[in-house]
Amino acid sequence: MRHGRAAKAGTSFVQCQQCKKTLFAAEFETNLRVCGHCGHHHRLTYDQRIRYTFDEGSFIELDQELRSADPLQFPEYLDKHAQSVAKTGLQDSVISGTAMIEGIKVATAIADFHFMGGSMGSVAGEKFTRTLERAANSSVPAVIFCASGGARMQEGLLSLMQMAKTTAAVAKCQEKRVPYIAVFTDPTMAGVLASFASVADVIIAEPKALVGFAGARVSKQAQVGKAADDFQTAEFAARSGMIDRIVERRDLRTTLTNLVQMLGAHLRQGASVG
Amino acid sequence: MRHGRAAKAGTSFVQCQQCKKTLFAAEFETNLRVCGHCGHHHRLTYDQRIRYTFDEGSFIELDQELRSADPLQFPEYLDKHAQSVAKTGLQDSVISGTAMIEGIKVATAIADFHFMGGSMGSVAGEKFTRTLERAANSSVPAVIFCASGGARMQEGLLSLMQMAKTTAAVAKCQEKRVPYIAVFTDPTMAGVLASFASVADVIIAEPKALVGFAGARVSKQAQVGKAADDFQTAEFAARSGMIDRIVERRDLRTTLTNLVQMLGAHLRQGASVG
Amino acid sequence: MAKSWKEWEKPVLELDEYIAKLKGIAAQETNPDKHARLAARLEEFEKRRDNFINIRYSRLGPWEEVLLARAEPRPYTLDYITQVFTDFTELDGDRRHGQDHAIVAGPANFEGRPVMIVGHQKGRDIKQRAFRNFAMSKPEGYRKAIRMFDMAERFRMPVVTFVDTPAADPGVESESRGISEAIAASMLKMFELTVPIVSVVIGEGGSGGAIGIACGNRLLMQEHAIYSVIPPEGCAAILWRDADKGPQAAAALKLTAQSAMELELVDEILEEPFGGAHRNPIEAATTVRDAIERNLMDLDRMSPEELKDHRYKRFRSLGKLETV
Amino acid sequence: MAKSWKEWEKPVLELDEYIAKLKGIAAQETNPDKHARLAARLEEFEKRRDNFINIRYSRLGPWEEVLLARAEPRPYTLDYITQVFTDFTELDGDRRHGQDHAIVAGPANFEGRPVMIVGHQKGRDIKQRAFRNFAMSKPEGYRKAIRMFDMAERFRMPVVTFVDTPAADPGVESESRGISEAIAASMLKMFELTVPIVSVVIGEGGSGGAIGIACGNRLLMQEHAIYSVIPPEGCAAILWRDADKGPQAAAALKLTAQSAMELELVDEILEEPFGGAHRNPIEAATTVRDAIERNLMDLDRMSPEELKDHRYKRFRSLGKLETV
Ligand SMILES: [Zn+2]
Ligand SMILES: [Zn+2]
Repeated sequence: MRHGRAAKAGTSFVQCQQCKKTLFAAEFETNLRVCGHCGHHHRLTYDQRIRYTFDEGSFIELDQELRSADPLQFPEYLDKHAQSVAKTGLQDSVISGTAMIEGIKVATAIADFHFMGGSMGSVAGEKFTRTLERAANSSVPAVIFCASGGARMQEGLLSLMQMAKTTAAVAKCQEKRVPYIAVFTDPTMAGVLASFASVADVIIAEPKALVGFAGARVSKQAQVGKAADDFQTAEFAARSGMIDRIVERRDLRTTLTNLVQMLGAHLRQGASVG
Repeated sequence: MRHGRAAKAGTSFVQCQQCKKTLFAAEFETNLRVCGHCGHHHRLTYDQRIRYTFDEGSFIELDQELRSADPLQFPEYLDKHAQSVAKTGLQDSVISGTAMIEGIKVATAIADFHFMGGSMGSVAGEKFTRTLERAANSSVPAVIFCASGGARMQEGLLSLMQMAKTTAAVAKCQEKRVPYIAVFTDPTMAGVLASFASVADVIIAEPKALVGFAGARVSKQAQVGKAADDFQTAEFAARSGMIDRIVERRDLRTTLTNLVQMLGAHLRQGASVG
Repeated sequence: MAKSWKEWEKPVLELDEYIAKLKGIAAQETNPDKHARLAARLEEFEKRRDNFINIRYSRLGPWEEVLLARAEPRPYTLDYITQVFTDFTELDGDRRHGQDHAIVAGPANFEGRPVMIVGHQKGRDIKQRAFRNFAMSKPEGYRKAIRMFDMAERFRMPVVTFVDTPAADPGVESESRGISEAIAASMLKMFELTVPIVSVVIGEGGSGGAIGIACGNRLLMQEHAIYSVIPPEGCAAILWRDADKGPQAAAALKLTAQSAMELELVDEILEEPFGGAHRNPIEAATTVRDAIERNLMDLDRMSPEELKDHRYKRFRSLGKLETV
Repeated sequence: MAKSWKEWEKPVLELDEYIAKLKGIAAQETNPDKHARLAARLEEFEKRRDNFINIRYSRLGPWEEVLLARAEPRPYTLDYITQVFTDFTELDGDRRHGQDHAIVAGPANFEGRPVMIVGHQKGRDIKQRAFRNFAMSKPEGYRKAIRMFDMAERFRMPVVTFVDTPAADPGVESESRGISEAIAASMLKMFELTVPIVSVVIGEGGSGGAIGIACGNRLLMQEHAIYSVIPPEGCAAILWRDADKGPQAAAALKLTAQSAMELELVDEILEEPFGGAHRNPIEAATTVRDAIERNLMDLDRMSPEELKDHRYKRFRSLGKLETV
């Protein structure tokens, strides 16, 4: 289920996935799919995220030509992949391109958890990498929305290598003095967290987003009697010094605007001079 | 008392400061002033340290012209200073120069705790700084023996500024790709620890050396019921990831030789080529 | 000898209180005659207070400067951030272990350009003081600062640091996470930067904890700020085994802005409003803003490499000694 | 299906044991005739064992490779360091929080030149395994690695990394100190280096924990090493909710050196001695040394910037996808 479930088909009500309260669909949408009762930030699809974040109509999709292969001929991979394509209308878990935020151009990639749990295989890795390279090469900030269970098992070692590949692209951004901002949305885990996501210049997280290295099974074993109640949440990660700010969705656009404006000012100055 | 106390004047025995056992003076000296019973590493004077560390006769003292002033006209400073001069034969708590270790030239500074607790004022700060600059400018490794209770209170803010000054010189070493090895001897504390000492490329400590930020009084308050038994020792600091190796005195020369040979190889290569 | 600012400032505070009361009464008084009398009385007491302040503040000793530097109502880093900058976006965390609330940091806009801010932050009430750990930063504070310095360098942003701490946190946890290394590494990073750095001591410049973020191209001190290698009480305890001899130690340590200037360790003393920064925080902030602007404009004339060299040479020259 | 190397290797281990016993008897036998008979018998059994090994090792499946990669007597990083390098000076600590015994690191001499070594370290007995945390590194291990990479860069030393870990440590403490950040930062640092890096997978290449120190210009894999995005048991648990289906998952994951070679992810497979590296550690070390030397000589031809570019391009090109 992609977002707040329709309370009854055809009505204008939805139900909060967290507190289960019934919400007006229109108000829920105005609230950027944040529950007015409990504040739960519902997961977004890529198109909702684009609409909520960027200047209207400014997103230009790139890298559309990329398609997953099945290099390992992994059991059931093609079927699962096809199901996700049908469900989401996406070709893979990430879309990438450029967009404007308050008139400032950025390179961006948005992961959609609804596509195979946002897992990172060769296509997602390539899109993240191209986004970061695009930022580095055209001297604009990079803004990446993470949402992933981790590396895509079905592409085996090729998926693992995407961790190195995307991280290498972060090094390019740093070399070119281009700011890179990662937004951790629910969930940002494992192979994505342990690569390009965690070495962003600034890391913003949505409230209560799941953020962690080890999968749920492993972490639950580890958690017994030791971990805080909010273990593997954005709040825990922030307390542990891993996140710069937890920002409510309604403030996200302003925060991102301030950051790309201030951290990227030297790039625009250079552009206007040179 | 500078080292193992003579058990009786004129005899060839000394007493271990730690276990209080009586030791043959000759054996104690052969053991580099480490107790044969309990392994206690007695504090060394600068001349003992030089003898135990460097190729025989290779140490050349520099910066001898530097003398302390009393810029604050601090109560009793001149008296205390004069007493230390009389006691140790040193002009201040640090001597600096160049030396060879297994034929490899190094810039070096040796702090002597017996001079006003090895405290760092303008002279010590200047000597540490010159040692590091000497290393950076002549492309030889720096080896600094630390022994200090901290900054020299009697020179006030000028002493505090030595923390920044010496640390700035470490930046020069890094810029010039010159390895800098610090040896923490008993004690290495406060203003010295919190400046050039802690940002060495490699940190070696002698066993059981006192190593800590806060003075004994403060730390004892903090320690109550919380800290490990070996709080503020080299062993605690090593467990906390702050020290590379705890090395017994008899192995120190070999360890230093290996480090200056390996980490400084590129400098000698450059020199032979250029 | 007063032991706290509140104790020392008591006569003024009492006059303040009485004046406030008179003002309240005058505001409600509708009879013009009575109102005029109240106004006259108000004026007299304000004059009396100002005279009192005038006399006291014209001959402050080192210990009074200590009390004033520690005064609770004194403006803190976030007060200056609010007054002097816009769009401050606080960034948290050291990406290692934790978030330190004793140091605040992040980018902000200053006179049309982005700068990076790092500053110690005190708390004004009991809860805030605990939250801020009395502005005693732990290793994660300095490591957060390093992260900010690193971004400032990469994104070509000038750095402004505000210094206001009694000392770095001396606890067991701080030792075990390397408070010494963190302070040293923060200084080291500052010496690597090729962007301008202006440091302002706005209250207590407490030894290593202070200098860890105070290695700027320019070091400014507010008139009633102090900067010391050791807290005077600690110094007294060591020298005379009597922590109550803080005032004597304060004198010996030469920790006032004036002394620091005489020792050629600071570049500018920033004059404070009549009666101290806390009596007119907006005026104090204006002075701070002007000083930052003036110094940044000056530093703007240097190339990146010159800025780094300048900073090196500035600190390289510090120390007073003799040669034979 | 065997679940451990010991179980799978049992027939060989029994033959080994019997042969060792025979050798002992033969050594004490003074009668020449009896000795000759024993020698013949010994030869026969050695032949039998070698034949057995020959047959088994010529058709190893992915699961057997997993068992072999995890085999306790397999040489570990410190074994290779002892055999291949001299003057290894282990350096400890991350200068942040702690010392991680799951990763060993430090400079050593290699064929007349200093290099920097970083490698996962397993333990052979129960005590050592606990001490080494089963080679599952915590954040401090990767941060120590970063410190070494940094020195290698500054002091122009080639880097050699040995990869042998089931995974990074997944515990609560590791999460709270940022295991993800530590792994990512270690990779990032490797991509910044302008000195040659050769990485050798000598046992288990366990997902993020492995790749955190495996971003070399060259990636070499020993014949019986594995490299996988997820442990096969974990994969089976997710795919089929049955961790016992490890062998099927091992096949699906294509985690053998041979598969990695076919996927063009590794540069060389290092042949192991007959019956696996553990049957002749010195021969295995010789192969590893030769490979490191060969690859470093190759990389020596590149300039610092070329080395960095080469590493970037090497990883940049990884991935299999289609375009429409
Ligand atoms: Zn709700
Ligand atoms: Zn003894």
